Amino acid sequence: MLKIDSLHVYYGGIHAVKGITIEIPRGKIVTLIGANGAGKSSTIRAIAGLVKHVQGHIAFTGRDGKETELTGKTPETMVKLGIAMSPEGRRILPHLTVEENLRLGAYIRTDEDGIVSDIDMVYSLFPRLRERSWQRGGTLSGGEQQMLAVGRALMSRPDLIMLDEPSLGLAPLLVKEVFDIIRQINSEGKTVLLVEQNAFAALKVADYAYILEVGNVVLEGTGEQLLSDSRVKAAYLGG
Amino acid sequence: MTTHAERPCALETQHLTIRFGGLTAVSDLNLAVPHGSIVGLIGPNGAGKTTAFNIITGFYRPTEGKVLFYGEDITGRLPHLVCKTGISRTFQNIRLFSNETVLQNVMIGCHVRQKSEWWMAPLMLPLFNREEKAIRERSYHLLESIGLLPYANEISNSLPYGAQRRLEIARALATEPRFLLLDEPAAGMNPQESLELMGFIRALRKEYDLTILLIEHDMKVVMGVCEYIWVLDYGVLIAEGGPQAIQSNPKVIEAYLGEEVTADA
Amino acid sequence: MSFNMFVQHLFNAITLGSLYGLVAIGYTMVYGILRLINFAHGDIFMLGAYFMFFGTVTFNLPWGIAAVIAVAASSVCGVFVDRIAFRPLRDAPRISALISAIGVSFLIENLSLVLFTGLPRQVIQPEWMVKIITIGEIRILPLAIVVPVIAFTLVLGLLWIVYRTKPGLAMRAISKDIETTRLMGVSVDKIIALAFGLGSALAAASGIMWALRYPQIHPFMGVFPGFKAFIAAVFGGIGSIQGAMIGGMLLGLIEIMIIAFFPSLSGYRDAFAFILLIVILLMKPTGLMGEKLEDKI
Amino acid sequence: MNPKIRNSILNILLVALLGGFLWWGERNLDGYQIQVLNLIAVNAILALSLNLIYGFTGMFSLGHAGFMAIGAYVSALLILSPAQKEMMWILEPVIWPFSVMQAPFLVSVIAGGLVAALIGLLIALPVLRLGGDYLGIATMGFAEIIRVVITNITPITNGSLGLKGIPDYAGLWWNYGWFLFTLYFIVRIVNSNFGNVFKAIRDDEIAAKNMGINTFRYRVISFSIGAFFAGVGGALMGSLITTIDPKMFSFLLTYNVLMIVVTGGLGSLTGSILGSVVITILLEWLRFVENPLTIGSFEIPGIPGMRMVVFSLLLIFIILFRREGIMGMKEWTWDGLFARFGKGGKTE
Repeated sequence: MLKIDSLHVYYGGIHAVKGITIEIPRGKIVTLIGANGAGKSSTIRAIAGLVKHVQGHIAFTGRDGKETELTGKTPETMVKLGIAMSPEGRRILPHLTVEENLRLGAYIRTDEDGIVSDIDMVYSLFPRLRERSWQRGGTLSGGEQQMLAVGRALMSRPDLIMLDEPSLGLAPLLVKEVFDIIRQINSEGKTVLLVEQNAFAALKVADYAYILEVGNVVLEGTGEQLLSDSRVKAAYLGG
Repeated sequence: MTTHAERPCALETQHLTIRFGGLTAVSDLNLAVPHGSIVGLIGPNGAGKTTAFNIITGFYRPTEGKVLFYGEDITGRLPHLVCKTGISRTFQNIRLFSNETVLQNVMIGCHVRQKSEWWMAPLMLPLFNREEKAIRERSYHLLESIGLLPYANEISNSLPYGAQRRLEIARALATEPRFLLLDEPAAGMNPQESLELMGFIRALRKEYDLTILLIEHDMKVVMGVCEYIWVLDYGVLIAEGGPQAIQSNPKVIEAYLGEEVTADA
Repeated sequence: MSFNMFVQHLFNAITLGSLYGLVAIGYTMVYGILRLINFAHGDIFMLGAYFMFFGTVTFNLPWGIAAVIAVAASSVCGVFVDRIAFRPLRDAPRISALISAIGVSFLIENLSLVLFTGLPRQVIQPEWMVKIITIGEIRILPLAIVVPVIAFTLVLGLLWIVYRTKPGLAMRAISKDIETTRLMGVSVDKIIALAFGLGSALAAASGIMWALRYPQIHPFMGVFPGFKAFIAAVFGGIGSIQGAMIGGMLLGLIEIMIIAFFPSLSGYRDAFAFILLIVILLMKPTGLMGEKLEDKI
Repeated sequence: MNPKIRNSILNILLVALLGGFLWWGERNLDGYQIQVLNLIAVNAILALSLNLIYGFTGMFSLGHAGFMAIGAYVSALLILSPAQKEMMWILEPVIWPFSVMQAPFLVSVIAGGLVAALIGLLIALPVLRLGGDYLGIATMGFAEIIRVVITNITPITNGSLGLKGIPDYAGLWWNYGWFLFTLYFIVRIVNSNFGNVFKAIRDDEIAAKNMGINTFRYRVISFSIGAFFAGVGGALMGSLITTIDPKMFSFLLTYNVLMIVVTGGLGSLTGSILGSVVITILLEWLRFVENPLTIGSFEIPGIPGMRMVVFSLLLIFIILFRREGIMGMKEWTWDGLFARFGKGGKTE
């Protein structure tokens, strides 16, 4: 569904991603894990079209089987093609209500009925958001904000949903909940690209994983393979 | 722990707490950094490490608690006065004076110890000229010792990334600090550069008689260079100890790798 | 001062204040999104008045139609200014955009000077608006009622757009977090253009009513109302539409009342707003309704 | 030869050359041309001072016209003779001690600068806590307040009538003398470590504080020095055109100076000088579009305002297409010149 071929990303003076190649098959959960500064976020920001200096190829194949090159495109193109992204740090708009945040996620859509029913769908996925639908985003707790961010990403009815550090700053119980949701979203037919620091939780849900270290893929394999690999721990704690 | 407490304390924080609105970014942080040591402050993203640096260097005023520097209470002292006291730092996202040359960056660091006044410049007072000359020479000397002399007249933002990090340290050294805070000095460096950085940090301590506190994500660097480590998570100190103890501390592993490791390990 | 006089001054103040408020809204919307002081905004105010003048005098259009056309034309001008002078500078240092804004302001003023000449023009006031009516002892111009009513209607319309429509939602989102809003598929440039368009429309409406109230127009008539409206926007809390309107009202009130109570200070009239500005900036830079913008270290 | 000595000799030669040119110009150029030369010098003083504030210290100040007004009024009050003053104040008589004050030109210009610097200092203390465009608006506000106050304190300033018949002492020698002094003073500061400190504040205020720089103090210093020279420029301007009134010191004047600085290059002193030459001549040359033009028997009427139209278009073009101006942040130096041409085409 999404093929990334020798991608390079430059940030200020930094060569953040140094030629990584990644493949995301339709219907799977793929995760990029690695310590801070490994280049995970830069990779998905490149897919979204948020960074300027990008080399390499990012090819997205939509539902209709047409392949589109994503490098050099804007985020709008990405959304229209059927990719949604929940950015790092959740980035809930604090002054908008929960419902408005969700509506913003559905910005490109014009089918009011569909939007209403999707909002309802998100609420049934996250009942706590329904209770808070008129509350401002900024008043939600961290976990609720994360749920809202995931829900917001679902609102554009994407085929591929990219989640940047959804467990960041969440208490362990909530982390578990977030990963359960990811599994559920996936089982409903959405492809998921997950960027995580929380390696073990990510590996447990992922079909396939790439471990990044200073801009390179150092290890890849299925979730189970990597879970039992001692090098994973080394990549984090310096052996 | 015993060797740790024997030397006099360079920097100490007591019950340091800061709240932004409802969020407690740093909560009851107690650090005691012995004179002459290299120590680390680590933790996952958003744990409050940089916030702690910002409090120590006077950019934030703590909600509660104290910062002591060689026994002197410097809590809430303005940043430029903190620098004068002898604490200098680098920044996570390099903050060089980007339009200035490498040499000028270091000379700016020398300013805090400069005795002459601005109005002496147009008067060409001999005292002033002598001091300017001395600053220039000292800056060249610093650049030489740090290996940046060939770049002296380059504009600082044209330097390679690693060199910019070193220049930031050189600039911090120009303020003649006794205590150096390094915020992710290895960020964006490859393993080879990180290795060199470790040697460099050790050499710095020796040559300039410094005490060094660093924040770092690259665990190879932290474990390789720090004698003692504090681990923050959600603004709370969850562990402290030597590198070995930290590496095998289940709480730390959990903070970094996620909770499920305890079941798997 | 007699009560009657006071009420008359009050009406004057509300008229003036709502005119400032309408202009202030444009500043606050653009600043809220781009952190840019659009110096050319006061000149859009002036253009509105001139378009109105040409509509009624040159083309003999009825008052209402001329006004609508003038508002629309000025709105287009506002969007055009953004397209030419600000959009190319989105990634540039903000100060560049500010200098560009000053340049555009001078360009519009001097181009108007060339095209419309520097002679002050007399605007035709519809008779019913300037026929003084007496309520009890109080003598007021119908204009002093019409202007605030129209102004408040326009503001309510704007609030409806901002709080009840999809582009309005995007506009509010952009003012806090451009990047995230882009991730939702919003075309930021279009929304910014919309903000310029709406702000300019309100400024033009204000210019038209200003010309009806003070019926002499000239190419530099927008300079001082522009400055003062910006001050009103800062006063109300930059980024807040309601704040801009309240700030405008208070500024109008302060100006009229100081002169009413201390006629000897009337020479300093133009200084009040600036003094107020400096006091606000020093006491409460976020204004009455604004939120704090934080620096990141 | 030691480059330092070489540069000093070359600088002296350059000044001598300038002196020679002025001596020649005084005898051979017509009044209008001399006036343009004078304006170049005064504009250069103003541009250098604004560049110190904005280009080197990063404070977006739009208050230059206010300081110029102070300089011009203080100096004019000192060089006008008591008899002239008694004649001029029609609405209200001029009050003591302004009625009897009189001083030589040099003293009056210095006084103009000092009063401007003092007011600048008083403004700086509260206003420089602000940053960015708020600072711009606040300084502009102060300039307007200064103008309104000058309009209203008739017993001192003759109100909106302004001052006429100011002695025209400010000839080529005075103007270029002050220009050279301004240049020397600012160059010495900018090239010292204090210049580096100013630039550090401009580039990154947080890092500057972290380097032990009392940023507020140095911002105030830079602002006051800038205000001093703006006052000097205003004083010379008053004596040069012999008539001043409050309207003259509107925002437009600040804008002209800003235009010169931006054209020359923010943070480049040689750029400011170059900008003064280019913009002053351009502005004079543009007058022709405003004057009636006769071609054969046709008379094309002048278009008032056209000059400023072209001028503002120019500013917009510069900002859109060459934001760094003529020189960027670079300086024209002897060393640079020798590096390029002196060593037989050895280029970098």
